[in-house]
Amino acid sequence: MKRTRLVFSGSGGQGVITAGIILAEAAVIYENMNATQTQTYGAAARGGATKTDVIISDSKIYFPEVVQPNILVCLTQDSYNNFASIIRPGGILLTDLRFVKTIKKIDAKQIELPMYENVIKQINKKVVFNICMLGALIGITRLLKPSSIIKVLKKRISKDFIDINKKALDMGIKMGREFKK
Amino acid sequence: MKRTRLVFSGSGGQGVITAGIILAEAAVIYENMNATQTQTYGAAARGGATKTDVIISDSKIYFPEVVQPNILVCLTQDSYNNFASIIRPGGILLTDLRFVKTIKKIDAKQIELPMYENVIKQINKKVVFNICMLGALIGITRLLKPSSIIKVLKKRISKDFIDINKKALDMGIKMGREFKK
Amino acid sequence: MSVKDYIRERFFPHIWCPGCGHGIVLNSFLRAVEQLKINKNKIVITSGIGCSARISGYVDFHSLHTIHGRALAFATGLKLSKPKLKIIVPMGDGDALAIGGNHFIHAARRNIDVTAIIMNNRIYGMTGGQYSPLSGLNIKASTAPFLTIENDFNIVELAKAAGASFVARTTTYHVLEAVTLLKKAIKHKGFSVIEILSQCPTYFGRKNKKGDACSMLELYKKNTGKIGSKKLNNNPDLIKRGIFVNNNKPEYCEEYEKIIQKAATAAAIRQI
Amino acid sequence: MSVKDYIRERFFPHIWCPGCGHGIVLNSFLRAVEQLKINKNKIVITSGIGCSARISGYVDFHSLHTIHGRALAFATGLKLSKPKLKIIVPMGDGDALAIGGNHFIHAARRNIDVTAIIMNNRIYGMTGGQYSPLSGLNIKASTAPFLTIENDFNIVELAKAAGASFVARTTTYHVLEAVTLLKKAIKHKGFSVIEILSQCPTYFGRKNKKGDACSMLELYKKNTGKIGSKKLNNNPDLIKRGIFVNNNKPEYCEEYEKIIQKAATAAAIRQI
Amino acid sequence: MTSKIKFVHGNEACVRGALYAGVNFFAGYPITPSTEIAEILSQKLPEQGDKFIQMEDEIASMCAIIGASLTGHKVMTATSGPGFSLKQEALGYACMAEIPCVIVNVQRGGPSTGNPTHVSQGDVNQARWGTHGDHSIIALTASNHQDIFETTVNAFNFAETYRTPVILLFDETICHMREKLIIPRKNDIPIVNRFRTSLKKHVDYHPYLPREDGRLPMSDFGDVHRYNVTGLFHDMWGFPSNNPKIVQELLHHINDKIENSIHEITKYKEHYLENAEYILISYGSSARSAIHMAKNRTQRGEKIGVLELQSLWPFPHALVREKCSKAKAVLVVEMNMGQILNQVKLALGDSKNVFLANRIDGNLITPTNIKALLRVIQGRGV
Amino acid sequence: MTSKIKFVHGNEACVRGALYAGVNFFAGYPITPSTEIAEILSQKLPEQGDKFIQMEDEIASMCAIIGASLTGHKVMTATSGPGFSLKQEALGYACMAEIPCVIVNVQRGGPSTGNPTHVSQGDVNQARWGTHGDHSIIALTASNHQDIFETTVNAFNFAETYRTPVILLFDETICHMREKLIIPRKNDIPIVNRFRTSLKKHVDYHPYLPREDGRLPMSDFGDVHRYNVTGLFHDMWGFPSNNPKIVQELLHHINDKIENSIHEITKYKEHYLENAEYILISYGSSARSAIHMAKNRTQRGEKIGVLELQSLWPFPHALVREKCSKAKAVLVVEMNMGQILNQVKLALGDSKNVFLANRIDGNLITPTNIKALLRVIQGRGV
Amino acid sequence: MARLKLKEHLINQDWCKGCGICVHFCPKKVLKLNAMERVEVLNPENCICCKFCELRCPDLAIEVLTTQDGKHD
Amino acid sequence: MARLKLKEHLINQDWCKGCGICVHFCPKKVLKLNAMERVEVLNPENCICCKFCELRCPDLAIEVLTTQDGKHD
Ligand SMILES: Cc1ncc(C[n+]2csc(CCOP(=O)(O)OP(=O)(O)O)c2C)c(N)n1
Ligand SMILES: Cc1ncc(C[n+]2csc(CCOP(=O)(O)OP(=O)(O)O)c2C)c(N)n1
Ligand code: SF4
Ligand code: SF4
Ligand code: SF4
Ligand code: SF4
Ligand code: SF4
Ligand code: SF4
Ligand SMILES: [Mg+2]
Ligand SMILES: [Mg+2]
Repeated sequence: MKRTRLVFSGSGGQGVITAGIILAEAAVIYENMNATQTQTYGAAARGGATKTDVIISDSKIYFPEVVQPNILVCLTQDSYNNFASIIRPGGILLTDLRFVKTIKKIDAKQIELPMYENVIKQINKKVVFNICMLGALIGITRLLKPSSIIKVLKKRISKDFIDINKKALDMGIKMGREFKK
Repeated sequence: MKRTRLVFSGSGGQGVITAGIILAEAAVIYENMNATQTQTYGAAARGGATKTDVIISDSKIYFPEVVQPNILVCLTQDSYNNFASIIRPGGILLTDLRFVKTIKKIDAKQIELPMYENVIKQINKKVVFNICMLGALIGITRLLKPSSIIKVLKKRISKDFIDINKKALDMGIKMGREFKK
Repeated sequence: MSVKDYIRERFFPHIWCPGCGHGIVLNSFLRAVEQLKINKNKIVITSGIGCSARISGYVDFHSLHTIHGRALAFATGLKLSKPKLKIIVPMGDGDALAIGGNHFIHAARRNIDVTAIIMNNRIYGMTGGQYSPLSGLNIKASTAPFLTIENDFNIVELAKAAGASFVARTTTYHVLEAVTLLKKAIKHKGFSVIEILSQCPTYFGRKNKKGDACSMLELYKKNTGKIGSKKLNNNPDLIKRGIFVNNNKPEYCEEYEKIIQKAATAAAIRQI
Repeated sequence: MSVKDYIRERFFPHIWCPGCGHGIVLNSFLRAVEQLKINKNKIVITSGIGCSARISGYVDFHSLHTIHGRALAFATGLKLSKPKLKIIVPMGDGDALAIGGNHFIHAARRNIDVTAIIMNNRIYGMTGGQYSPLSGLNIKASTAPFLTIENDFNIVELAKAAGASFVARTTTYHVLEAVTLLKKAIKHKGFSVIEILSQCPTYFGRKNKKGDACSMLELYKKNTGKIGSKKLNNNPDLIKRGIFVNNNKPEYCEEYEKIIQKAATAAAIRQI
Repeated sequence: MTSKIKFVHGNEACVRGALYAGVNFFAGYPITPSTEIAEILSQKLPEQGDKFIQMEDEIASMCAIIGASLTGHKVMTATSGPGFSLKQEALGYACMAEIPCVIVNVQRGGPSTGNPTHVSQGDVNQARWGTHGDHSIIALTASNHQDIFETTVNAFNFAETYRTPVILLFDETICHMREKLIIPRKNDIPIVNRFRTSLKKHVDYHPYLPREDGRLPMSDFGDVHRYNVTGLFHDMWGFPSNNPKIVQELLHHINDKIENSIHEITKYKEHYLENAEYILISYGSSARSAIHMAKNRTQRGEKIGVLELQSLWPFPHALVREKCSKAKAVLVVEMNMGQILNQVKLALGDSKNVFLANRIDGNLITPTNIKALLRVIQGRGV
Repeated sequence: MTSKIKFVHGNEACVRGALYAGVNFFAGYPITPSTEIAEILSQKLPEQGDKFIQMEDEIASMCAIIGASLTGHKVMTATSGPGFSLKQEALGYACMAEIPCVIVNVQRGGPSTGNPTHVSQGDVNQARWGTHGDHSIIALTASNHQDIFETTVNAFNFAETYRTPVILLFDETICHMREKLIIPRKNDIPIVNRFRTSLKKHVDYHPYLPREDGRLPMSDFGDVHRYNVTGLFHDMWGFPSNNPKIVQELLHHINDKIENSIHEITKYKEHYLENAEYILISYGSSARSAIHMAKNRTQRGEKIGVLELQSLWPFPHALVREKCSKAKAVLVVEMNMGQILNQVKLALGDSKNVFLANRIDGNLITPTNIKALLRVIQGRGV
Repeated sequence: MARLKLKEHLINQDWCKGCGICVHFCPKKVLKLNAMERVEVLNPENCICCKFCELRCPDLAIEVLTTQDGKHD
Repeated sequence: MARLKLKEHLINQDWCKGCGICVHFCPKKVLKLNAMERVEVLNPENCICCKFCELRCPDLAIEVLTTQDGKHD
């Protein structure tokens, strides 16, 4: 049984929930896996802290929440402070250089990437920050094929925006792979 | 244990329910008895058939409905046809000469009095028909003291109408007593 | 067909009190339908709870006797789901404007093609004479032993403000007018409201010393004036009768068809 | 006292989105209360459910956050039971006029001394942008993907028809006017309604391409005109701002005192 | 001086009890068979300088009394089936916000409009479960007018003691029949009044922090303590919170304050219960038939007793278990499809000898109806 | 061609099921966490030429779908706690007038406004007892999206088969989480359509006279049969009646048509149940945790099984009795104070070994929560 | 339109509740209530066939049958 | 009334949500949003103390402290 447990956390406008959904949907529809996605919901969605749990597995998933993620993404300092400690020992903790100062000593591979900065510099549309993050994640973990993500994006997003999303994804993948090396 | 079970039946405007309430109230408040009064209620109250059950007793009354009345009053043909058969053998069945043709052979003392006719003739206010009926009943049975009824009337009715009510009551009592003789 | 062909004779005599205005409304309504010659199977009459609401059981149409105050919400479901039906909603003043006030203003706002007949006796008849939002000031009622202090709604103004596209008022005295206005209301495309002042001699009349049904009808005669009439011009404080609103705003179900067109187009484009 | 003295600082920053008009309404409201110098203990603020309704938690008065649509019914109980209190009821357009429409027209009819502040963003903000009875035609909403076909209420007309004795309208752009009108509404004896057009950039703005909060405020500036102003006279189709109704009808709780007087007399007579 | 002996219907007995208990605010909307309660109060309340209001519907009535309770009044509303259904949302609010109030439901035939002028006891479970979400509730009943009076007083007392809505679950028969009522003298029945905080201005008052004894002192709206009341889960100041610990504690508090007080809340009567072989469990008007029947039979030497419940919720499982431990059979006598029956089964665990004597056709169950079933159970001819 | 594999939240799974079942009229009023159902249908229904309407409140929504059902449509509304409370009066009307309709309640934290964005299963008993008067009801649930889909189809099928409202009792967790859904092909799940009378014009049609097989053929409003529908007790033509015999028969009919069909209505799943010593009974999202835990433990050799209920009302007492007959202990896993627990106790009679594993703080109960309790029962350390 | 001529007043005594509306508002005093408080025709010859009695009867208890003047049907 | 003179813009960065309303509607372009999308004072000297920024801030995040011209308090 292969099972990956992910938590993406950040703040309202950063699109972490969308990122979680895209990832899980890609896994289910294009890679024939099972996946669940849940989120903290509600007033929090208006600018406060947000968090989404994603489980990807080749077998059935019952309990859909992630208690100890293998992969944790924190896009704000707050979320880092809140969640860094729940990571599974040896897991991967991805943060954005701009928003998070990693301070804690954690038994995990801490990866800090300048995703936001690069997005702003190269695309100048912060809406695709989350897609860049997804790219980085895939670059690091090879969890899914990039093409699966792109197929999902094509279904969800109007044509005019596909290109910048692809660009953000590629950028992320590159950063992730490079880090891996 | 002394217990009298009465049913008054008639049609909407005849005031049988009020008569039942007055009788029961008189028993409770001025003669230190127990009494219950129930009624068929509702749309029926608008002109249709009406019926009230009264139980008067020196002990506690639990089940408040009258299955077999000792005393049955029927003021319309309909009510006579419906209820005559439920009377307790040997009971008293009082009807008004004007409205009811007694046809059935019944194991009860059937008493037909020209109450309505007398009320119209002597008082010319049909609203007091029911009080006349109460008078007749008391005249026949001596169930309660007339003064108890009058005390209740005084509480419930505005001064201007007391006199005609008294008159109707007396008229009834006289008819009842005379019949008794 | 005669009026009798539109009723369910086996339930007569009806339950209303002698002289109750609701019977006259029934009478006028039957004549209106008869004169319009609408197919009985095309009419749904739906009502809430109250003396007035009982009208639905007496007429030989599809009849839906619902819960207190909600008839217009049921009517909305009936109409939108099957727009070819004629929906008639007879309502008491309490049913329409106490518990049911919200559905009333929203049906008016949507301008859905339903006819609301408000049988306004200014009292809750069915439950025994409590005051209603139409009683108005200084009325005696079983819950107003010291007379009412509440203002009444002006049904016409309220219906108008909420968006009804046909609004009229008449009384049970003015039966010819009632038949005419009912016909117009029923034929009207859009939300039509007709308020018919209807006497409740048993409670409103008795408690307020208005005399019997006949005297109450006399009062309707005396205290009302037809829009445009001399009588009304001379006494502008009289209760106005006639048609207050009559326009051709877009009707809800017809507008909905446009949504369906748009949606079909959108779906088709998505398929490409 | 300063504005900060009227809020519960520990709950700030509040939950509203950046640029949400409801914050501006709060701002104006606080200034109105500050300028009126009403004792904080004399004010009860009671609200239903919605983004707008959350205002009650932020102000340092007696605060009653109730259920969706019913705030005016709670308010009626509060006021009638303790008439010396000032009752303020901030409401969303859905809260006030979708589910709460009936309580709105009845509070107006009774002319009970309560101030209803309708924060009209033409959308259900709290639940994510569904259309409301104030959206009006051709609006995109999460339950109107093909644009709305429903007419909107005219709050001013509805309040007037129902009987409110003070009715005014302003916007979150016109903050000085808002403060002035709020003061008048609060001081008014009787049911006072003040509609404040309030932007929801998150749902109404985004779905309908109205731009950000600033652009929406610009639209309020552009599309409205003050009653009596030249601008309005030249463009009578603009949304009107100002006071529409302001009269001195008898107020419900004061009238109730008369009932108590009469009852006391009646009881006294009975004792004799 | 007016006499203290009255001949009244049950609705009036309820009103008299409420007035004795100190009701000073009523909001309602008429509905058969509860309307007389509003009608009488529309006269009595203004006569004593207090407020009666007829609202636009039942929802508004329920909301209005909650508002009035918060200003420090003893409040009540009265309704029947359909109106009781409409009040459920706001009733849940009163549970959550812990607002003392009394709601009368004079039961009539249901579901839906059903049988407005006929009797039933079909809303027993609705009183417990009618609103969404978990909560606890107090529901009381009575079988005669003296008890209606006292039960109504108790309802107000419980509402104040536990800061909770209390439901009076009467029925059409009992509320429309007339019988004797003797109004107790002042102080004959103790009255619990609003328990107000003694904290002074500027001292931090916690409207939702139970004291040692479980009670929560209140502060009237308009007084010196300004706090928040909400139907959201909330902290001790009344401000919204999603904190799991606070949510859980609040739910337990709302539940426990009632369930743990079951001994104080439980009211019942025993009729011929000692040594009874057959026990009838009943309440409300159907209890009259049960007692009638038991009395009759006992006089003939049979051992039939009645456990009359006067509080239905929280259901007194332990009491029922204790009283029925030696019975050959238990008959639940009620006018529904067995709502209290299920509670009795839960109480007794073993339900082999638990039976239902019911009637659901709109008529009061008769002693004969009960006897017929009992004979079957006894294996005897009728 | 659009793919048949979807990645959707539970609300969408429900919508997809409803569309598959043939829903063609929806009226609703938004409320978290059920709103997405309305939102998606506001697009899908007009796309297929059908009607969606957002009403002024939940009461109106419930009334509107009843009206639309009478014209022959398959109708649905969706809501959550507070809205479900508001629908109760009209829901009772649908029971009484026997109108097919489907009501979704996506449960959130209660009572009152409670915790709109958090999970609970607090409305289980309300679904059964929320409206006044005695009646029966069908309430179904599901723990994953494939089952939500199928359960929704069943709901429509039952509504049509039994001429009754059917309640879909989902919860916030399951309806907001996303997972895979495979849309079945046409005819993979059988569909029950409106059973219409075959009687011709002028033949006396009895809308309320059950046939031999218990079903009542309907006639659309607008067709040739003009009859009456009312919430009062009524005769076979739908006209009001107080006749005790008719009242009693109608009440029994409304009850029996459901209770006697419990075998057809009951849906459940077994997980590791064979030879299980410890049985977890659960439903909805909490069943996911129960199954997770049972699977884990079973893999470690423990004998723990799950009986997952997919129909809650009518409650399958006999099924529970049968499945649990050999269990050492039964744990009911739910997110309320023990609503299904009580039914399980009623089913098993002896409740010594029946336990509640619950969580009520707004968070999904975890496998660890359940395990902790199980260890206590087993007398083992955690 | 030709003038109407009275054929007959069709009175349903079982439905009539004796409210007196038809009597009171008959312009020609054609009708009266009898001792049982049901309506009766007093002066049919005076009837002008205005039909107000029929139109105002709350109980659908009275119908004015007419022929057109000079015609029979 | 004497003219107001600016003392200080009191800005609560924790409350400001960067909606830009104060910036957009300041008649004198006194304010701006910084990189963190919070408000900052750009040209205090231009401020005419109209206080519209304060009045229109949805977050009560900005206060314009003033002295009356020529006076100190
Ligand atoms: C929910 C609900 N509340 C209250 C009632 C009781 N009720 C029945 S009819 C009615 C009012 C009747 O007044 P109106 O609508 O004016 O009709 P009328 O009888 O006067 O014709 C009331 C309050 C009810 N049936 N249902
Ligand atoms: C009985 C009930 N129905 C529905 C809801 C869900 N709900 C909460 S707020 C709201 C509408 C909010 O819109 P509005 O009143 O305009 O306030 P806004 O959020 O736009 O300020 C709705 C439908 C609820 N809480 N209770
Ligand atoms: S009570 Fe009034 S409204 Fe009802 S039937 Fe009698 S007269 Fe008519
Ligand atoms: S959703 Fe709209 S109304 Fe609600 S806080 Fe955000 S901007 Fe304001
Ligand atoms: S038709 Fe006219 S004139 Fe003739 S009886 Fe009737 S009301 Fe009188
Ligand atoms: S109007 Fe009708 S009911 Fe009244 S008296 Fe005449 S015929 Fe009889
Ligand atoms: S208006 Fe207020 S919240 Fe908006 S940017 Fe200015 S200070 Fe910040
Ligand atoms: S007070 Fe006026 S001029 Fe000064 S910063 Fe604020 S808006 Fe600009
Ligand atoms: Mg009325
Ligand atoms: Mg809004």
